[in-house]
Amino acid sequence: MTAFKEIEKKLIQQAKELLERGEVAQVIAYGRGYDDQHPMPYVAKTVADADNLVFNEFCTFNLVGYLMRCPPGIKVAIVVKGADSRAVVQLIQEAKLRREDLVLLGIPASGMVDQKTGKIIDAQTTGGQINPVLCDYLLGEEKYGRTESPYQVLKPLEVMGKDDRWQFWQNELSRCLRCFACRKACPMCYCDPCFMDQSRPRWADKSPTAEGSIMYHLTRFYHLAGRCIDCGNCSRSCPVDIPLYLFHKKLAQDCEEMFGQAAGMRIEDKPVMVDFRVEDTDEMLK
Amino acid sequence: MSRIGVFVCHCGMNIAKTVRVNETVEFARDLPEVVVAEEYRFVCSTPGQELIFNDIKKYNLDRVIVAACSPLMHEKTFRKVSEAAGLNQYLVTIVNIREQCSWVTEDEDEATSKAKALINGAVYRARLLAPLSSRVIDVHPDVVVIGGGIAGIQAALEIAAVNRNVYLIERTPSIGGHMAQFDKTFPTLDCSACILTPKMDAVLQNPMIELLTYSEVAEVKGYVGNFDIKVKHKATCVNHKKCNGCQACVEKCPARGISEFDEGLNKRKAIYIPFAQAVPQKPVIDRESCTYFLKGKCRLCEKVCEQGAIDYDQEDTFREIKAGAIIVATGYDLMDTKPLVQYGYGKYPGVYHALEMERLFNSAGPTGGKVVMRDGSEPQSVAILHCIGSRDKNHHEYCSRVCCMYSLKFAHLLKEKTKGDVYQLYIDMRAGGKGYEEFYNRLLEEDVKFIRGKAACVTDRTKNPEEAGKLIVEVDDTLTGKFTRIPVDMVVLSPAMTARKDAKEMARLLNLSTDKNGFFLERHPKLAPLSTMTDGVFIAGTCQSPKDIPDTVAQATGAAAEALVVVMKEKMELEATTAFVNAAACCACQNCVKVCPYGAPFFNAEKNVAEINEALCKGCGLCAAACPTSAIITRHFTNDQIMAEMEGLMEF
Amino acid sequence: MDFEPKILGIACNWCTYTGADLAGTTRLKYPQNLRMVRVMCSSRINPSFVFRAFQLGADGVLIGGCHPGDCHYGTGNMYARRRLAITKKILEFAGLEPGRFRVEWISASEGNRFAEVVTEFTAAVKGLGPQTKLKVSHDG
Amino acid sequence: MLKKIEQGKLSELVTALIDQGPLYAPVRDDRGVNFQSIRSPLAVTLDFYNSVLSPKAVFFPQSEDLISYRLGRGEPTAKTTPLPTAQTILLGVRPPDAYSFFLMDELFLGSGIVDPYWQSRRDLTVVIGYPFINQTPDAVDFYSSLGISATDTRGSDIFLIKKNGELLFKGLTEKGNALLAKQAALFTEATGDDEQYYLAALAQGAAIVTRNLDCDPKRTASKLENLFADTAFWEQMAAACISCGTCTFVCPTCHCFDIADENIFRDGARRRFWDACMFTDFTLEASGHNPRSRVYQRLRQKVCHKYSYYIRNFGVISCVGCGRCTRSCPVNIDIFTIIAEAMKK
Repeated sequence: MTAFKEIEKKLIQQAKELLERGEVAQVIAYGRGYDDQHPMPYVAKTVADADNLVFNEFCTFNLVGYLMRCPPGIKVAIVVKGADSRAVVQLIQEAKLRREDLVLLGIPASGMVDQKTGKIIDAQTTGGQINPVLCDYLLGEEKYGRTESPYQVLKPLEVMGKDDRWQFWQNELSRCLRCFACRKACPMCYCDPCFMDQSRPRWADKSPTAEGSIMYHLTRFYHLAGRCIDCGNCSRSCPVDIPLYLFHKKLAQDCEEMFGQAAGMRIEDKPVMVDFRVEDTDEMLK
Repeated sequence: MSRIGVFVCHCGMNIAKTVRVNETVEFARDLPEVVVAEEYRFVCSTPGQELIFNDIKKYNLDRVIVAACSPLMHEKTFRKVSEAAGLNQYLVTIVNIREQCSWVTEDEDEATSKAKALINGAVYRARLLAPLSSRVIDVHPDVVVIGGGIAGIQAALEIAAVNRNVYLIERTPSIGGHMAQFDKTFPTLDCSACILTPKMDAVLQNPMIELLTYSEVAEVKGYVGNFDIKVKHKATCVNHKKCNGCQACVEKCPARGISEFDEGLNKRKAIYIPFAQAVPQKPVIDRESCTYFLKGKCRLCEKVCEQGAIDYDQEDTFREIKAGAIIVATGYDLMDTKPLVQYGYGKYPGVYHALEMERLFNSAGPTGGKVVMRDGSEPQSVAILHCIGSRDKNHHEYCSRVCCMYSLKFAHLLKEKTKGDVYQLYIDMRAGGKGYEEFYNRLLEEDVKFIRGKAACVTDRTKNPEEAGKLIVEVDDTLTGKFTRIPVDMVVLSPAMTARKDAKEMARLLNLSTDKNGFFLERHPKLAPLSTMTDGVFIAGTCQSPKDIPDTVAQATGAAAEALVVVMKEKMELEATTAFVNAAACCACQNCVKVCPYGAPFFNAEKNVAEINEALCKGCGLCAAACPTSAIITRHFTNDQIMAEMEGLMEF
Repeated sequence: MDFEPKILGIACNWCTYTGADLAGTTRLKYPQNLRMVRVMCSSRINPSFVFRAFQLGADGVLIGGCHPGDCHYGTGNMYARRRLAITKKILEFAGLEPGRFRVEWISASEGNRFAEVVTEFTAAVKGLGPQTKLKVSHDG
Repeated sequence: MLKKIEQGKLSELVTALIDQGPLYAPVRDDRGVNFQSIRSPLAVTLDFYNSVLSPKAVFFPQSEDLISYRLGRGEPTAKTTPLPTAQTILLGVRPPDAYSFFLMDELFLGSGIVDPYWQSRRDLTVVIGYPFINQTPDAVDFYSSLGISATDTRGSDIFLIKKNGELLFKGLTEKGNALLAKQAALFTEATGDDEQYYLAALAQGAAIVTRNLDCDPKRTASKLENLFADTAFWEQMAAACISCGTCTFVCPTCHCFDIADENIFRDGARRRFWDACMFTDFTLEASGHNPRSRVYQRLRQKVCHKYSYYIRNFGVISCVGCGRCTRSCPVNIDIFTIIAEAMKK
């Protein structure tokens, strides 16, 4: 607990310095929501604003998506946890962000808690990535060693028979309301319009038919293959709690195995689905 | 609502034997939007074509479906009929009920139901087809040839022969390339200069050829028919327009530089013409060795030049050239053998590489054609080592193709000039060209010692007095199975021919692909060996792969013909089935820009959308499937059309 | 009556489609369950086409392209291979039988290979029975 | 009419109600409680605070077919989907939600155009309300602000109250009493003690106070009208908004819908289904122009529709303070806070 307070203090101080020096136009971080357990994304634009910043175990929301609203050429600071920093790296690879526009306030955040379930999410999402892969200021002690593989949570689904797995996803995806919180919360889902909003072609029914929802999610899984950085925003944002992160994580694992590259780790990488290597083999089609 | 006409062909009995045509036509007639369905014995025959023509008119059809043989057979035929009847050719759909239906089964039920499904798919798709037209562009009549070796020279001459303007761009001070360095050419042993010099002169004399030596390609824009090439002319410090080639400057120049042409075996002046027959006969100043540039005084050449052609302040200049086609003939580099320390090149003065040998044999070379080593002595024994860096998985897996033959040529010349012992250390003797095997047989009778085995190393560590002062070549003789030490005076390496060190840079400029060895990749290894993935850019000679002079010349002639096919037309039609970007749906992810092998999509940063240069587009659809927002529309293969066809195919 | 699967094929124009034509010209026989869509390159195939095909009731989906390295467009199928590999993983993790989706490189000269692949794939899909998981129920 | 039944016999009652017609009741799964069509009586739970999704879908399904058609081979056919005819029971509705049906009646029935789908379902459905008794209100609820009490009877036909192992059913309307009469065999008559208990419970419930804010409809409406052009205010309120449709989908009073023809193999239906003003394409015009292209414009639309336009149109605020939007918001945007901020202006 004290660790979070410590981080919060450093965050406020760092934000103030950056704003005071005029180094950044705004600091994208968290502020108080309607109570302590529900912090909200918050943009501090003045030194006085910086006093409103908070950081605690409920600050799970990956803020990187908000960067897409900032015009290029204006310097912005943003709080990034492990997975969030990977989102930044991935978006730089995709030429959606420019490194020179960003001041990254890295937080090695472990013990983060899902606001709805109260459970610690470290092993669930975040890809086992506690320390930011890229940051300018580190607001806290780096934490090393992970107890289990980030893919451990996939085990139960992997050992399931295919029919059970189908049933599992059928149950989950049929709950989908098509509120599109998953894509709107996802920092990688920057497409405007999304393929789902297209009328030519209409990839899936606009009405919430089961087949349309399956088409939406399978295609979205594909669009995020090799790009998902496992922040878990999609799943935590879902009002009906569909564990989308499991599917994304599975494909992240597959991409890592097949193409030897994890999403958002190095700025100089090229996203795996718009790349190939001469050494690629048909093994991947097996 | 569309007005679709369906025409089902019997193809004699080819289709009708297994597909119940009548039933299929009945089925088609009943499909939504189909206004007429007909059958005919041979729809591709004149009466068959008339049937379609008349029905288009009679029923005012706006879509035509022909169920017959493969579209690869008669699509063009039926498109023509349609155009003739006033219906855009892209509104015709061919349903393959012969090659992929009637011919591959004997079961009538199976064949008939498949034929129906395929027709249904076409009906679903037809409604969504759009009329397309090819864009016609003007073609610039000129051709650019990059590289002034034998390939470039040959290509330029061929093109000029039909009165087309050619720009021949060469980066050294003279054209001629590697061939100009050679003494004799195998297997005929005719003098290289004797056959090359007239061609070089022809280039100079030909008014259709503009020679741009000491020049490099800096930038290429545009596309087939309309390339814009920016050429950098490096500063020569000599105004070639004023220079009359008297060479008084060369004579008086006190400074010396290393002769590139003589492979460093000799010195040349700081102001120089690389070799006697060089074209053009105009000197350049090498600033690295010029006294004036090094020390700030001298200017002797300026003083002796009656033309006032010397211009020390000259700077690199740039020039824009327009052309309809480009031929790339940038040649090869000889592999640098220094890193192969086991062969001692650079360590032992007695070790030479093949191009150095060429210069040693050449009567215009550093030794006046005498085989004299760096220490001034004549070798009493010479070992020629094949496959240095070629056929070697650690370096270059490929065979360099010419080494066996020039090594034999060297052996012959050594025998002629030195009377010493000559050893050939080879892995296999490859003599696949015209007259090559005969040449090999001739050498077998010339007292050359052939040892089948790849040399392991060259050393000066002697083991007995007989080896004293010699270089020892160690080799496993694979015929005798014995490990052999051969003491010789001189070792000649036959290194791999490699891609130019800056081939990748050239590839980037022209959007070419390179193979795993760095050579330029041809569009198809068999059927389009001179074309590249970039339309209007052709390759010839050793920039494509190692090859000998006859093959190089043949390729150059072929590339010239290919280039002429492009520029002889005043106008050209661009592919109609290209892709374009629906800007409203573009999410600016630039996936299309990243994946396109032709560089057709580009990012318009101002509008924050991708755009496609349709002149470069080949319509493969790679970008369309990479586009997450379906903003890219591949004409004639749109998402809508493909998915509709799938729906039709799966309905029944 | 025996279950006759519906198989949707998507083949590139230059290799597999031409290979299929060759199978016909040489009068090879194979089961008629396959209905093929022709595209210019296997890289044109959007994974959503595959999902859609299964929704439309395909019991199996067969993709055909040029051998990697022989793509008419140079590198198209190198990208296609990665996309289709992920497509396969998605279908598999969703719980579809992996045997229902196959990618084969069949050149224009491999008419008999085309016939073999179709024969073998049809039998395999037949063995898996009707595909009901993704198929949209439709009472037509 | 007050009737009672032992709590243990709830499943018997549920079985009887299922026989009578479709029954919607709260069901708990691992993700919380929601109203579902009940097939097994054991699924019903009365042990919950409130459902994740509002029960509006019973009257206004997320998707419904209006017309179905066949356009394949042969003659094309089309038929209108018949309106429902079976009596439906909706059990366990919390008073703010029950009141939301009233608010929606204004639009679907009272605006001069009667929506037959809404009307038929409203007419056919008996709403069994389930007032909050002895329940601490959730931190984000604010129904008190909107003049709705925890025991508000508006919108309910019957009230259900727990009483130590027994369930009391109080008929509030004719429709409600008719249902109780029809199932009379299962019930026992309530005693005077039960009557006392019922009244006491109601009184107890009525005393519950949630977060409170003075939002008189007329004043709120004009306040927001004045604030409409205050872009800075709305941008600040929407700074965190990701523009998903979650709030509108869980909301009991959001009622926007889209209509589309959807088909497979040329057979299909004209459907209407929920849409959300928070979606980018909600107001996208065919020209490509979007009058509400910015996030703040969309959030403003949602808030103003409920707290301003609806008042101008129907005289009432179209929000019941159930707190669902706040609870479900991925970034914890709280409409109560927005209104509170607006009123301060």
